[in-house]
Amino acid sequence: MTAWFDVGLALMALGLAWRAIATRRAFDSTVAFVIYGLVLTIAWVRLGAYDVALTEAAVGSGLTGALLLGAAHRLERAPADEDRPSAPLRALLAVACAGVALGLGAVVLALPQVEPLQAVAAASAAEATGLLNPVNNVLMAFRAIDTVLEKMVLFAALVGVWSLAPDAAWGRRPGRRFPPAAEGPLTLFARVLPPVGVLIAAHLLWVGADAPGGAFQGATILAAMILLVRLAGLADAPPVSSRALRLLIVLGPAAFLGVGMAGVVLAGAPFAYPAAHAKAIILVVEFAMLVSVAATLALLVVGPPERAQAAP
Amino acid sequence: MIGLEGLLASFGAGGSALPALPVTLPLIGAALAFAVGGRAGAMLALVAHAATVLATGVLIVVVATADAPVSVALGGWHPPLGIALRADGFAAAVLGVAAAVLTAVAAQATGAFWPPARRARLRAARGRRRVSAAFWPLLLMLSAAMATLVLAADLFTLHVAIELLTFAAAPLLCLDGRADTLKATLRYVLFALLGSMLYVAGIVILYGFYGTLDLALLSVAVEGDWPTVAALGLMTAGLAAKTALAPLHLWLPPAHAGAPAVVSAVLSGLVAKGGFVVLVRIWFDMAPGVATEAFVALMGALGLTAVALGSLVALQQSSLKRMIAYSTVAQIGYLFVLFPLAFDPEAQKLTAGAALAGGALQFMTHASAKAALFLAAGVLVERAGADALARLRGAGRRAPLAALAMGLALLALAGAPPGGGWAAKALGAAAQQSFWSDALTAAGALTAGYLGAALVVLLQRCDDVGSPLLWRGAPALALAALASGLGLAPLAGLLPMAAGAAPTPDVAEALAALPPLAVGAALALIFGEAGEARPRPRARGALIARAVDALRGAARRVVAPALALDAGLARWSAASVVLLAMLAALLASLSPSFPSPAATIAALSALG
Amino acid sequence: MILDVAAVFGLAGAGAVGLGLFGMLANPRPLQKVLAFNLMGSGAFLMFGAVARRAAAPGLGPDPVPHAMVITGLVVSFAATALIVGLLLRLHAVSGSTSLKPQPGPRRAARSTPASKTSERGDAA
Amino acid sequence: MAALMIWAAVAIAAIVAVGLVRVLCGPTRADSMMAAQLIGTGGIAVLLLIGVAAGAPAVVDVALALALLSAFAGVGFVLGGARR
Repeated sequence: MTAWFDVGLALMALGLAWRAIATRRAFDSTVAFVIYGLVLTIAWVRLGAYDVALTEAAVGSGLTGALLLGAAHRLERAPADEDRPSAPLRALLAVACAGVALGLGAVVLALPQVEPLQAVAAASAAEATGLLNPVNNVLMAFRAIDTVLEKMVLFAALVGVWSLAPDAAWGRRPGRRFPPAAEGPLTLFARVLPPVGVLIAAHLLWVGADAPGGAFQGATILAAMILLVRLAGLADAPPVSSRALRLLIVLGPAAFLGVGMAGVVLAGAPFAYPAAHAKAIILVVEFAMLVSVAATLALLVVGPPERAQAAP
Repeated sequence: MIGLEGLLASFGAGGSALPALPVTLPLIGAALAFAVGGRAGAMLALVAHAATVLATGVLIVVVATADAPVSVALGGWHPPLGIALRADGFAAAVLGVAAAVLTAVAAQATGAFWPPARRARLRAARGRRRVSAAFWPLLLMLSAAMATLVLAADLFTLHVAIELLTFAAAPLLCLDGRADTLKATLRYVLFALLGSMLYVAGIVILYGFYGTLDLALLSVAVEGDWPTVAALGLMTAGLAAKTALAPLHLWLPPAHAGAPAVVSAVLSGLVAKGGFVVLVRIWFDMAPGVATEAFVALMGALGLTAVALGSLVALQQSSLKRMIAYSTVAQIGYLFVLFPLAFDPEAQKLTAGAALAGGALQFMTHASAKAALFLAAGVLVERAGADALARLRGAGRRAPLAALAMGLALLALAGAPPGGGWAAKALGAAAQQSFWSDALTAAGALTAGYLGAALVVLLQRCDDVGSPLLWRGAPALALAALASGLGLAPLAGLLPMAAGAAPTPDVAEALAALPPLAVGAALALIFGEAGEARPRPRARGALIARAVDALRGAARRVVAPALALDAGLARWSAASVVLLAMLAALLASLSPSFPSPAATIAALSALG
Repeated sequence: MILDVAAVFGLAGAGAVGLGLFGMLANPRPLQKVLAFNLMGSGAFLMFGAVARRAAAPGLGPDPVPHAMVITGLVVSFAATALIVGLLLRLHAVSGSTSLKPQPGPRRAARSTPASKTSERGDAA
Repeated sequence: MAALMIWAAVAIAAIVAVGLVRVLCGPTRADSMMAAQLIGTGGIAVLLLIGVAAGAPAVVDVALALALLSAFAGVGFVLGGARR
């Protein structure tokens, strides 16, 4: 029974993926992509990867969807005078890509039933950090350098997006301005939902130590709430020249790097945690990252400063 | 010396944290520079870079004196669970040249990219503030990504590092916000991401079959079965796309020619070669035994295609920065000739011997010489306000140091001793594969040709000399001097040269470098000046002049198809087909049943 | 060969990689190329999920290491998407289109007098 | 009990899939967005069912996040569509 469920889910995902690349209107393909992300979330749950499911729902579908929907909206009237490959060429490309997919499919079917070396090792090493969530152990301890670099990737992307501002707008508030809405259901919604979101974010951060969840997933929820408040015109982002905002953005990565280098002195290796306080230190670093990542994600969706006049 | 030893001891006590410093110091610097902002932020960035250079220097000394690579298990977790940073001789050499390039670039950038004073309220100051606020953090992140790329011993960490490299580099390309640089940047990012997804698909397969992504653990486990071959083929094709190996170079020339010269210097010198570093790690450290004769021949052939195409197109450019950008396409090709040179046909595997040392030297020479060329071009073009060669007539006289830097870079790239190019070729020749090293010598002549043609224009007499820009070319000159003196550097401690095999420059070697330079001079005369504004021949020499013109016209017609080919390959759809064809060819060449091209190569080298 | 959950979603991942690759190569619109890149990434990650599931030990659950890598990879993909969307919107604001084709002239112009007077703005500023 | 829940999940998924095809073909953007909302709601139900069936309490968190984000998506669409 469950096998049929899985097969149906997989076919649904592939159908949506096809629609996402084959539809002409950018808006339609973006909607298909958002739904594809939701289907994948269920797939990740079926694969037993609850942390990934959370991330896929929040980032793969939620924030990426918001970003692409906004772009599709603004690029709607862009003329499509593109270098469209001719029909025979498209057929050739299609055959080749199908070949790649078939090859990868063959690899999937040939995957060996390997000994779960890493799962066992991760479970037995979990004592050392005091965290019971194996994925969070990998992210925060075993492969901490990946996580630091990933945060720096987000940071670099934000610096890059901001650098796209027109000269006249540099230093001003990012994105377009949404005038405050008249009192109505939307405003009410944007007032009621964020506190719930903050609670859920805090919950995800807290349970992340021992159960699926964590700083990143919490940060995504927070970012969505920030965006919601902004969309409703209840608040505007601070100007990019604000030093407080910049400090907020680098707080998480800097804390992680600082703790990582302190590990040389305190625990004998870079990115090592002193065994007695590992869990406390990790939670502090995660809290700093929650704040920074939430701000960074929201600002990435908002985009560069583009208002030439200072906002009132 | 006591200070150095004390420093080493303190790091030794900390579990040898040294390899982590070139990664973490610039990242901390980037965060601080961004948060503080303004002039203080830029100063912080410079301090962080200085600290990184210091740490890199200590690391190089430690690696050169140690017997084994210096490695650290991050967090005290050993692979397969944890990640190791591992500094071997190759890593130290690349780190050293990267530090040199970044230092020169930072020195040059303190001019145009320095934040304006806080009180400056002009609109122009706003723009400059924007540019400098992005430039310094991104430059530091680029430095950290490059360091991670050479130090990390884990395939997934390499993936994240190469993404950081791309995202730090891309915004730098389009700091001026013009439509064509934005287009070039978008093509770059999209193509680079396509490459990384192929790479990710490859590492998923490797993890599925071997349960680890650590290079050292994989190197003992890896076999040449079909899933492994599929993974390596996907990764190699992806990295070739990321590193702009022709014919997948569609994004590189417009991007590197359009960016500010300081940015082009670091992008052409370092970033474009990032994918190559990962390829060396994969093929030399992880799976040397999976390489087949057909595979290395394919890589070498792709490399030579890149060399020929890039050089021939560069020869016909009349804009200085575009010419240098196409020469980058050629030099990326040079690097791939390392594969056939390093292949041991008896053991049927890649060997990390003199050929790898030559490849590393080639890398160092190209990185420093190319950065020097772009920095020099930046100085020259800034004064003239245009980068069309026709408008740069005599520009070299105003900025003699920049012109001298170009000359030295030319000699280093064309293979004159004691430059790095010469030493690399000498090491390559020691690998006894004369066909490939002869091809490289011929390519050196082409390099001398197009750079010589530019130099002739730059040094022409011109009336309007203007005020000289004496010192602006100093960073470029320093890099060019490094490139042209690399052959003398004591690199035996870092690179796998057999004892005493380090080439020594003498009169015979100097004479051997003359023929390619002479051919280059002839090419420069034929293709030079871009056929414009030459003084009319006097009546008596008219016949000779006409003959010379006919010769030039014929020569130009011969190489003109390269331009058309290049224009065709710059289309996205053409690049798509090429990418998939390259993937298919790589997979075919790696499969054990593929016919060996040994006979073909033997025949070709007999001809050579 | 039993079609277990890992195989089913692994195959779906392989299919998504193929579709994404095709979209990136053949779709002419840059925004849909970005979308296709995301599809390709999620397909590769789904294969990774299948790998992790294959390595499941009784009582321990799937291998957490690929899961951590997938999370990292998803974040990197998001950063990439944000950067490209920013670039695209800026290109649209500057040039009024999102065409990535190089301007019809530059190659021929490169032979005589390229209009690159402003190309050094960053340096000269 | 678990089998019953899986059955229920399959039934919901099937219904959502059928609705999806219809709504995705819809002529207006609101139709498309309704599809997203439909699968959002249906997805939460499916998740909770298979989560309880598999005895994985973490799925509740996933469903919670999904609910919040799907509300966000709806608001974003309405606000963005009305205001841009």
